Amino acid sequence: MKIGFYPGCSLTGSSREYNESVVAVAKALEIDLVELKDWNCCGATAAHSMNEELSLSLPARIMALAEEQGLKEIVVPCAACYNRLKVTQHELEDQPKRNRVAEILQMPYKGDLKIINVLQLLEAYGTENIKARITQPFAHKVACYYGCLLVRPHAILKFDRVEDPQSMDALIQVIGGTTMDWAFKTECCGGGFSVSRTDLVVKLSGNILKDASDRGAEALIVACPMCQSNLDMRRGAINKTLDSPIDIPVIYITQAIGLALGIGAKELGLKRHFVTVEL
Amino acid sequence: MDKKHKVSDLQSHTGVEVMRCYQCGKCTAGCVLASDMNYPPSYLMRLLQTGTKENYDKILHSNSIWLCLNCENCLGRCPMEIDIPKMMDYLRTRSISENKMHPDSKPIIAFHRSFLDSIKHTGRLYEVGLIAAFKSRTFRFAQDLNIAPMMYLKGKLHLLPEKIKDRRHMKRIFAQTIENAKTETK
Amino acid sequence: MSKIGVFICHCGENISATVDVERVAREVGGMEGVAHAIDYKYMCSDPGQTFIKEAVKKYNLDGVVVGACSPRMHEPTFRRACAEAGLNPYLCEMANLREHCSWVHEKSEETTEKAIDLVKMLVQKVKKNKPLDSIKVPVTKRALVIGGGIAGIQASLDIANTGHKVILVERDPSIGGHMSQLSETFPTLDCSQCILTPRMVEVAQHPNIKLYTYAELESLEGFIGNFTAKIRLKAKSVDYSTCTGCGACIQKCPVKKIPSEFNAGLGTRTAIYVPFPQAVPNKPVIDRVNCNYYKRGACKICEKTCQVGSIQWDREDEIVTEEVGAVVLATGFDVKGADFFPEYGYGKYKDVLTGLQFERMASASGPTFGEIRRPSDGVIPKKIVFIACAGSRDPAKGIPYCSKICCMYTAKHAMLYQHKVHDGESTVFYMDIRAGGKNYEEFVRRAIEEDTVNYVRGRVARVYEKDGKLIVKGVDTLLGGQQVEIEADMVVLATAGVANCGSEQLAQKLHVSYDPYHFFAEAHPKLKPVETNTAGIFLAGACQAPKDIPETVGMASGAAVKVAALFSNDELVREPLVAVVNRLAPPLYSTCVGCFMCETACPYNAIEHEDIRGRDGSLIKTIAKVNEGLCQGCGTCVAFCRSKSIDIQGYTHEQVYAEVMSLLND
Amino acid sequence: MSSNTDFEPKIIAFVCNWCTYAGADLTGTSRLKYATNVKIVRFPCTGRIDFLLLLKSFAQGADGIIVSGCHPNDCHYTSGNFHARRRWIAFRSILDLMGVDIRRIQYSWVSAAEGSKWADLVNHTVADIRSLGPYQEYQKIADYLEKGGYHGED
Amino acid sequence: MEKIRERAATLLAEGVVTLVLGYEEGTKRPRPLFCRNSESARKLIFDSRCIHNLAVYLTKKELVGKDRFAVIAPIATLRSIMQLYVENQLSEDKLLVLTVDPSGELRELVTFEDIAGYVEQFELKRGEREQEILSKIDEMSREERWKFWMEEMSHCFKCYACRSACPLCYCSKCVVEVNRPQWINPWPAPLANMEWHINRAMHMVGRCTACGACGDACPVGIPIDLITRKMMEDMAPEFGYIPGQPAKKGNALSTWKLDDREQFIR
Repeated sequence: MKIGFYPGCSLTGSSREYNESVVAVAKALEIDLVELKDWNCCGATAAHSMNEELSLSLPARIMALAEEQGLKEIVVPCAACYNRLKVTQHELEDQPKRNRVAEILQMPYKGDLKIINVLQLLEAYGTENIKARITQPFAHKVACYYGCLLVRPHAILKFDRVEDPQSMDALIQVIGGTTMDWAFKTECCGGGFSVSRTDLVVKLSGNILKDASDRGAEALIVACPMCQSNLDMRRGAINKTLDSPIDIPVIYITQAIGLALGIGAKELGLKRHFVTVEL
Repeated sequence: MDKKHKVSDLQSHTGVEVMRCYQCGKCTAGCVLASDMNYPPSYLMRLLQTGTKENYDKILHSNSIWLCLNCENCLGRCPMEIDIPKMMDYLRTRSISENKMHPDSKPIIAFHRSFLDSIKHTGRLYEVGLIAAFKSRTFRFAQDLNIAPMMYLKGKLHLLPEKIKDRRHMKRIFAQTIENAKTETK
Repeated sequence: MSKIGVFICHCGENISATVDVERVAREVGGMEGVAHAIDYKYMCSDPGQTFIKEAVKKYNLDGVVVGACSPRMHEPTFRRACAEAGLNPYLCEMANLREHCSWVHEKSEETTEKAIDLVKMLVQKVKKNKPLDSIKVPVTKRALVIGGGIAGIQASLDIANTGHKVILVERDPSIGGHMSQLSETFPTLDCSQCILTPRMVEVAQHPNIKLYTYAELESLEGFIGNFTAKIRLKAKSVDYSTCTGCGACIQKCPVKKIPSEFNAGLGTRTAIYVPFPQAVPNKPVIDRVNCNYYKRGACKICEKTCQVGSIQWDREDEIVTEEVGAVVLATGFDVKGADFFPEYGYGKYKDVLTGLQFERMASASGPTFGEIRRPSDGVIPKKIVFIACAGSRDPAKGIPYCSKICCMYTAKHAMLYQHKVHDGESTVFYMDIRAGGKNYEEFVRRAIEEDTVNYVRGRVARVYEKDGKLIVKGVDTLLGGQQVEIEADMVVLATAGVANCGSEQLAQKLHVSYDPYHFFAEAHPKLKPVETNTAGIFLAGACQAPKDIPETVGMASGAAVKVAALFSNDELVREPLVAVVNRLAPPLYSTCVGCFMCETACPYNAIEHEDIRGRDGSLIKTIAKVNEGLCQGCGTCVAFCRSKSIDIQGYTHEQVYAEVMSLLND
Repeated sequence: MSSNTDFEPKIIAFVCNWCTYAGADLTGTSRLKYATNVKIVRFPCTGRIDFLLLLKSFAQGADGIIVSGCHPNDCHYTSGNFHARRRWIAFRSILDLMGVDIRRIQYSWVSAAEGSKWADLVNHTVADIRSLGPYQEYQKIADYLEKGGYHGED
Repeated sequence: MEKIRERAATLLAEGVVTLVLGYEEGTKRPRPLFCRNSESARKLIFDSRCIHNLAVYLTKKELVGKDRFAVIAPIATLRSIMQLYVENQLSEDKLLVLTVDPSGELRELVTFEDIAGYVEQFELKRGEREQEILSKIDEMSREERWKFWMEEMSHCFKCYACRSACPLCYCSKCVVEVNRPQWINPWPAPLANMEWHINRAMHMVGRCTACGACGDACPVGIPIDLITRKMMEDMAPEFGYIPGQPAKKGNALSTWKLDDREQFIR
């Protein structure tokens, strides 16, 4: 299996462990990830909060590059990047917008690139195939946290169910884990306010952690670097607002799968978390 | 739609038809930050429906548009499928161009600007640079002093920016879009 | 040569004020084929009509054109006058000189010239007119009522009481419909079953009503006054002629865990069952999908129990044919599920119920004998939340229209809850309260003021479970969008009323139209609410749109009157303005080549296939044939036929061609 | 466009009995005024209107044509107007391909309640056709046929 | 080719069919061959030059008789056959269709569904000639189009070869022969020519399969096939059909959709 790969900025910086675990799991499953050459930032929340054309042009350049480099399909592990690329692709079905963006980019853009997230990559790879390679079942009770960007807007992403999604739960069950019905599966963690409005992030992420912890989760499983950093790196600030501190770790779905496949904690970047991971 | 609702060109820019809203409040009921906003989303829709300049200005001056996280819970549940997040994007740009930003927007805009600056110069996000730029914009020098060293220790911070090769392309994109927008203020 | 008579009316001064009527009569009188032309003050008056009648006889006219008002006004008048004078009425045409000419133009040369053109046009048309005979069709004075809910029951009784026979077909094993499932009815809070069951019994005992339960319409053919219905009697596996309805079989049936449809899934039933104790007929059927014998080939306990030997294992579905003259559709509605709203957790949380489930719970005959208890643990809920519009007025996930009954039944539910759980707290999340109806608004006010139901204006975003409670996240929009969070013990969703499943297929069988939501379409939204576009088929109750009991009953009686009015005639007379396929001498027989594209174009399924056979019986060709009972005369087929093989009487090719040519003639 | 102020166009209107004919009746009962150039031919339904009649109208000297019936969903026969709508989509397309001036055919929905719409429609169409001028281009080819007056046939 | 001959001979010999309609070598190009015995089946040929649309014979009872027969059909003929089925002019128990697929395999198509399924694989494309003329027309103004067609039609002498060649013009009495009223004059004249061709195009809406037979048949080379072809190309997407894939029931003009275009209606 060979597929294009767009890591995005977070995965080269504050969320390196996500990148490391994606690469490690891909290697273990013999998926050949071909990193997009000379990729740029997708613009994230900042671009579409500030300027529409910019918010379309940045992702469009990424997709145009992929087309230029002959990629038919790319996997985008970062939920924010995935969302921006998919939404842009949808928006550019509008011909005037497409013309304008082509003019800005000075690059041809076809718009037929297939964009998938990590969960879709693993699903496509096949749960049976994953099952066959498990060496240490991931026997933990966890809360799968999807956040916003992976499932919404449903009309465009068409991924899983918008309320109570199940694809991550299904993967966890495949590797031997137990998942739970909980209340904050798709509630926002505060996203891009991590730096600018830490107070709000602390409040929202706190609610999420509390519900998971109340229901006895041993860990939160995520597929978005923003969610992970808010729930993990901001833990100190969050715990200050809670009656009793919460120490459950927040790990990426690829790290959970990596563990089940017998990949070492270091290789999966588990040492990089603020909240110690002992699973 | 009659002229009364022409105070903004919201519909022509975003396709959002405010008159579709029948004020059920489901957006507000599920909004994670509604309680922090001057006007929760359903209230904001009603203000827009009145179509008056006065109420439109209220919105542009409010913190609501800046606190919206674009988490899209509202859109996912809206029985009329009104794209509130898209509308918020638009209202933010209007607020900037008419220079009516709520004080709460300062750190948020500062962050967005720092973020975009970083991309403009390197093509990718340079987190250390971003934080430094953000701090100098907001004078919040003490913020996150506790987590930065930890991040460094955990290998989460690059001290040098990663740069893409075709940085001129980036500059050109910025020049043609956000810097080209007549409405943009410094 | 034709002998046409032309009669120009002054209409007092209505026409003559702007049109030079004498000149019109003069100029038209000079046309080839016009034998007589006069003008007169009031053509529609008695003396005016006498002029026409006399002229018909005197000049032996073979066509009449009256230049007067709109034919929509007086065409029947003048046609009748011609008929009285012995001229075929369809040889009379009208030129519209008033509404289309004198009233819309100033007095001028042009106005008079236009009037002349219009009359000339009709003269050229009438030359091509052919005598036509009205179509007479006999009427079978028996009605078919489809659906045995309150609408069908009412319509059947009303028709039967006029002395006509009724065949009532019900899909379920018992009549009664949704009304039999209700606890109490708004706004009087009288017990639904108490008022319904006497009517059900009356149906069963009425000498004019033949009841087929556990039966469905297979097909309907024919046209008004002359329908042939094929009805499938599903195999009940029980011989009703011997069964005494003792119920012993039901008690002994080992398959006991089937969710009861009557109790909206809250209770269970057996495989051999009577849907509810007051069922009519009160005899069981065997549900073959769940019965052990049909599933695995062994059991037959009911047969051993039955003392009269009524169980018939190898009974098959039976098709009966009934000739009827009218059909009343009363198939009712369905309750839309709530699983399309994942945010409300229906199906995931046991204590999230639909309105109908709550109805069963509140009913004395229900699974909890009228006590409100949580399905999860049987505990009486102390806090209950009702969510209105859970499906209605929701284009995104549900249906865009208002289901009309939910506001009222939700108020009733909350009231019933407060009456049963005195220390309970009930909250209703609503968007608008639609309580238009006699004593309805007062009823809602009573719920709010006397029974202290907490009405909150706003929708609920989501419901989730935590620590055995259902957390309801709502909003109060009247407080500027203040979020409201309630830890409830039970949540009831006011689910929408939707078209009955299978209504689309049924509509296609009956050739009646339906709206985008699959409710049957009435012929006119205001003036023909019980008629369909297919003559002889009428609507009663919620199959047309959601409605409450009084409206349903009123509509059913209305439909019954329509049927009775139809049955007051021995035969029906119809205007002969129908399409016909030409027939010619052999070897062509007809220019129709049988492509049958007209068949898909016809809105009334009036195109039939006719085999043309030689003397030896061999098939020569198959051509189209118009069923004149079904044809309504729109002429769509005529304009569509490439070889001009179909024509429509009254607007034939020759007639309209002559009109166009004449009108544009210099 | 030429002004042709003294040119009186000949316009023929093909209308259905149940909506537009009744609507035009209402124009009359409301005493609304319109130009005399338009003359109405009555049909049971727009579904009955043969495209050949439109062609023959141009040949016979019409400068413009109005075709009007019930609004969608209001057809007395439920779907005649839907069939007509399709027929006109195709017909317009063919005429346009052949170079026939399709601006000269005005399609419309006028209900029985729209008396004033009918008056507006007539007046607008007359003005439009007047500015287009006589349809000589088409009539020229018709002249070849030694077209004479129509006297009907017996 | 050999397979076709063998199969045709067997079908005739075994009495499965009484006639195989196919092609034989002609002087300039292949011509139709009516094989009634296995002997004459040897003369059958089938290659890319066999383009004559044999479907035109299928509705002629005097030619095909009452018994079951077979026809050798290239893709264009198959499309016509499908349309004839939709129009109730053929029946499955009387017709057997033989064709050769692109890989050279002999295919026997018995039912309408078989044919539809087979035809589905082929996309209908414009040829060079069609492309050239139609794009030229596309660029013309309305007046230029009128002049173009008037000039083209000035050559038409109403031989009705277009009608005879078209497999779908099977009416026993054509509208030009209808004389009460005489809608269209049958003789050649500018107006009568224009009316005839517009009428033909209207009759072909939703039916024409762009086989091109009418254009090939025209002795004076008027590109009349392009009128109906252009209609098909324009109307198919409008009404939700795929060009070259006949609708399986009804016709574009005898059916409708609630949201059909109507911005031209005031």
